[in-house]
Amino acid sequence: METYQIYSLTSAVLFVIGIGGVFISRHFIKKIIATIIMGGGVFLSFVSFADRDALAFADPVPHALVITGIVVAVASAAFALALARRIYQLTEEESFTNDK
Amino acid sequence: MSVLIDILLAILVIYLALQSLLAPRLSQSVFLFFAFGLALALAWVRLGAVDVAITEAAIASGFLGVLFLDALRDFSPRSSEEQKNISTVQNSRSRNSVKSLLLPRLSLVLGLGLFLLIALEAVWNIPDGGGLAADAEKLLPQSGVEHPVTAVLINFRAYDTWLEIGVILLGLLAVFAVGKIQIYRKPIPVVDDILLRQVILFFTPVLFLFGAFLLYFGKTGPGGAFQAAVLWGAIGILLHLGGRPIFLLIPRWLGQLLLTLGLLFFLILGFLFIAGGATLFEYPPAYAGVLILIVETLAAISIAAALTAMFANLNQMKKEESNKIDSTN
Amino acid sequence: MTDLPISPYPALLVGLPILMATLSLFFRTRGEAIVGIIGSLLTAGLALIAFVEVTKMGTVIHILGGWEPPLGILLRMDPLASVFIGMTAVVGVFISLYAWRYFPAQEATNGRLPLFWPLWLFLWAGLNGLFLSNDLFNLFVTLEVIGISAVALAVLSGKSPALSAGLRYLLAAITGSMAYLFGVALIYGSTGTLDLKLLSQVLEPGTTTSFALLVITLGLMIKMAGFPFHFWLPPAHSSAPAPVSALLSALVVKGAFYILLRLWMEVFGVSLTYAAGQLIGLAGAIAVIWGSWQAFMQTRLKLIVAHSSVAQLGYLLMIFPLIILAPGVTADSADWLSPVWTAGIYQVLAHAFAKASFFLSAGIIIMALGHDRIESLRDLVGHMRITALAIGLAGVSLIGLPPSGGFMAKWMLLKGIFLSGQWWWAPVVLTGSLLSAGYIFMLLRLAFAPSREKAPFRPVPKKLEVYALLLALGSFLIVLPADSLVQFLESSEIFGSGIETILEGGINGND
Amino acid sequence: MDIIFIIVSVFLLLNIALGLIRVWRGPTIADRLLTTQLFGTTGMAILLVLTGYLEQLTLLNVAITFNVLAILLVIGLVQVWKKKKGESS
Amino acid sequence: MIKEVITVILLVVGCFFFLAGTLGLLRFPDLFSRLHALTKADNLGLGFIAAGMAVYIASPWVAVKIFFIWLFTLLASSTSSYLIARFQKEQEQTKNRKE
Repeated sequence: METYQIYSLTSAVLFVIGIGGVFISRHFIKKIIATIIMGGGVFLSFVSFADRDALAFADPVPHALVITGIVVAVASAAFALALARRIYQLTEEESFTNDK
Repeated sequence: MSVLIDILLAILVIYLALQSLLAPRLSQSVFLFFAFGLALALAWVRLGAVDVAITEAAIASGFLGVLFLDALRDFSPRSSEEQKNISTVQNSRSRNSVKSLLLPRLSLVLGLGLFLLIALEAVWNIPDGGGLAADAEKLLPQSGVEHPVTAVLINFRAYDTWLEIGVILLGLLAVFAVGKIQIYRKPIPVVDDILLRQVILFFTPVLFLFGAFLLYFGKTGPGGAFQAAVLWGAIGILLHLGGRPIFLLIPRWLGQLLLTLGLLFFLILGFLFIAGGATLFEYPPAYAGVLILIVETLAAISIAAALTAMFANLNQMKKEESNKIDSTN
Repeated sequence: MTDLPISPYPALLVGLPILMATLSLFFRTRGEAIVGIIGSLLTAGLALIAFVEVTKMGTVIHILGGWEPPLGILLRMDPLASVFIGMTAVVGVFISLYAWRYFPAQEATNGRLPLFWPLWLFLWAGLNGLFLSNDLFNLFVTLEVIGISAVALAVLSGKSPALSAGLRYLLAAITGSMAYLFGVALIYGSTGTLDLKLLSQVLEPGTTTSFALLVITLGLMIKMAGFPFHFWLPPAHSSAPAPVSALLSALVVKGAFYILLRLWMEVFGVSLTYAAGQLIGLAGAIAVIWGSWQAFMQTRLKLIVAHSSVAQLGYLLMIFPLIILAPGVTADSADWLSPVWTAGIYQVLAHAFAKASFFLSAGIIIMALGHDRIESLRDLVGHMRITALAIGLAGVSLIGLPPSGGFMAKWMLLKGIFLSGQWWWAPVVLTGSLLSAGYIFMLLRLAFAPSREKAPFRPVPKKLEVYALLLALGSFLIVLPADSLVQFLESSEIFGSGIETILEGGINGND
Repeated sequence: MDIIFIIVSVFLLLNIALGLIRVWRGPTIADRLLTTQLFGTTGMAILLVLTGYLEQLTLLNVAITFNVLAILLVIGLVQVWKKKKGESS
Repeated sequence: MIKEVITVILLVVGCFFFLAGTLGLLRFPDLFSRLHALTKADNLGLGFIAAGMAVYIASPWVAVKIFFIWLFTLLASSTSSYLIARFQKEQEQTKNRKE
């Protein structure tokens, strides 16, 4: 088993954990964390695919894509956090009232 | 043999991800999430993605970590007694709803399990080769930088990067939209603790220099605008926490300029190239190196300013002001 | 690919709105609005110039940074993209003009919403970028631009229902784009390229490709509120300010649909199966019935319109099963495909115009009444003739009565359904139309009913009503150039030569 | 030599895993923050070891970033939560 | 050869201190003693590992860099342990006052 394979399998697991977490978790913060975990899985798969060639350097394109992706994901997570806090301040709700 | 590290790290990452979602208390979740970020950064290192590791450690763990800590302050119950009440209420509620939720939950979990199996199968079948490494290697000398990741980011796929800088500004605007634009106006008390003040004062230049080093080093090795930006953003956050909110201390127009500088310069440069008969972001080869450095520096400044403003705005989001509409833009 | 004519317009179409959005940040409220409206007009003008250029020169491209794919990114403006960009421009300019009047008039009750203009221009840039993009990862970035700006616009009012709906929307959007990105990762892993054109040549069928198609489709379904994932749409669209609701349902959801259309028709031909098509069609069919029924049950105007969006998007999903024939069935390609995608395009256009007009009218009514409970619509005709006319026209287009664009869409859809031999979709289309006729006529009946007490209608700027009416008329006018539009689109690669490969790929599994 | 590096890395990883127990037990938020300290320091140690193992000196930059992050989190926690107290009083 | 032996010894000693720090974190009864165990032992362990790696890589420039990394860590963790302790003390004080 190659190194990259371990991580690409991990990435699939993370993705599924994240997608499950988004739907199952109730609290806003946990939902947001779940989206970031999902993103972590996706980025891990990108980078693990970059590592499989035994060339002079690893494929730089996925690395660049992942950096872009991480920053984008963080921007949207910050926005989601702002929304969640605002909702809590206005209504004292920590989760969506009707489930899902 | 080295597979052992990878397997252990993989298990750790998965365990942390699961636990941060399953932990009963919010603070446990958040701290397990920090640990998740750090473990993931180690995974990037194992995969040879040093740039990604720095970015992950700095922004996904550091910046988001501070944001989450700040959010935790809102969400954590005010006293232990209240907390007990809430938890008992939740318990009883969950006990009542356990039966009604069992079937959909079970089917959801089963569905996810099936999904996971297909996903694993799909990932396992990825061919062990292919990618753009060879292309990037071939064109690297024409890009104006020596580090392939920076070349891809700022030159080959500059369009994505430019849009991404736009996304950060957009994220800030979105945070403003939620908070009804209250760029904080109230002065924050300066920290009374001498040691803390000194540490902040000491770390400001260190962070600045290290950021500048990473920025410049990005030309030849792992590092670059985003990593530098987060470190510089950390300066802003530290100063804000230490009672020196930057956006209060500088004039309004300067703040706006700092926030938009990277995006605007990048774009106007692109338009100039178009006017000169080339395409958007097509650097003249002779000046590519210099232009990329300028673009990166300005982008780093803008992103740092945006991160600082995001944190400051979230940190200042207060209950009392929530019903008031601040119309001063 | 790279021998096509090169033009600067694609780059300008993305760059200009962002430039104006950034510049508008330097001004205070009034100045920001002025820069914003100038930016909208300029962008719309540019889009029309680019549209004319494409009609003259055919597909134009812009190689960003001079780096050709697979390493670089290429913007491509083909007939399909230019139709979507043109639609965005026309609808966008009317909504901008409406917002220019609407927000100052609303200031007294709602306070200022100063970030509307920069966010809307960012959204516009994101939409243009999405329509032009030819790169899987770049599509993700534009999706995020659209997602964040759309949610930010939806929560502008700052009220707690809007915020709650917005968070739900945002989480759905992030989940959708991450699922999409996972598919992109798998595609990149198995082929080593992100360029759509190259992918269509190198993609091979297999479990990885099928799974990638599955997650990409799921992600985009979440984004366009396809049936099991429609839960975020009604609250988000109905709680936003009127111009924003119009933008969200007329334009934003179309972005995800556009990617889905492109990927299914252009890239994933090799791994499409009959079952996949039927499944997505089923989701669409349920959405049509469920959305129309829910709309029928609502008592608030904006909720009716929002639920009707779910139904109308269901029609869009129903064109996917039609492009894949059942195993063993053969058909003459041009005869059966042409009505299918004409239906798709016309559904997009008609829905964009009609729904924008509907939401703008709803905004006018809220402005006049202070709320949008439908029982107070009594005697609307007597007080606000123009708005009543706009609602009536938009409603006719949504139901699909001749001679509206909606009729064209549904007629072509039925034609495609029968030509492809998948007759079981036909009752869905008819039931959906009947149900939507139900809620539209319910509204109109109220509008014509005499009021019992003295009506509390407040005066509303006339121009607002005119803009809404013009948009509603637009959903009829699009039928006039139907022939030339179809011809124009047929010159595009996606509908022209692409058809045969889909046929073979769809039936035999691989080529 | 490589095997030593691997053993040391694995040992340190297990060390981190052990420290996770504290996140569970708590009881205060400061206790939980201590574990991030632990992760920071141990993570840096792992990075240093990997620097030797992979012979990639740039990993040192990652180590510095870890360090910076740890202090940011601590100052963040202290200041943010102090303000909370100030508000309530 | 000698270089490698020294490296191994330093690494093993470093690991020992890390283990000690973690055990302290787990076993000690209150926050302050845990803080004490963790901060001191871990930084010492890090110092040993840093020294080991500096010996192994055997380049003066890298050694200086590693030394600075260690120095910053010392600074950061001593400050943060102080801050955490003070934070905890203030929290306990306010709690007592309330009671």
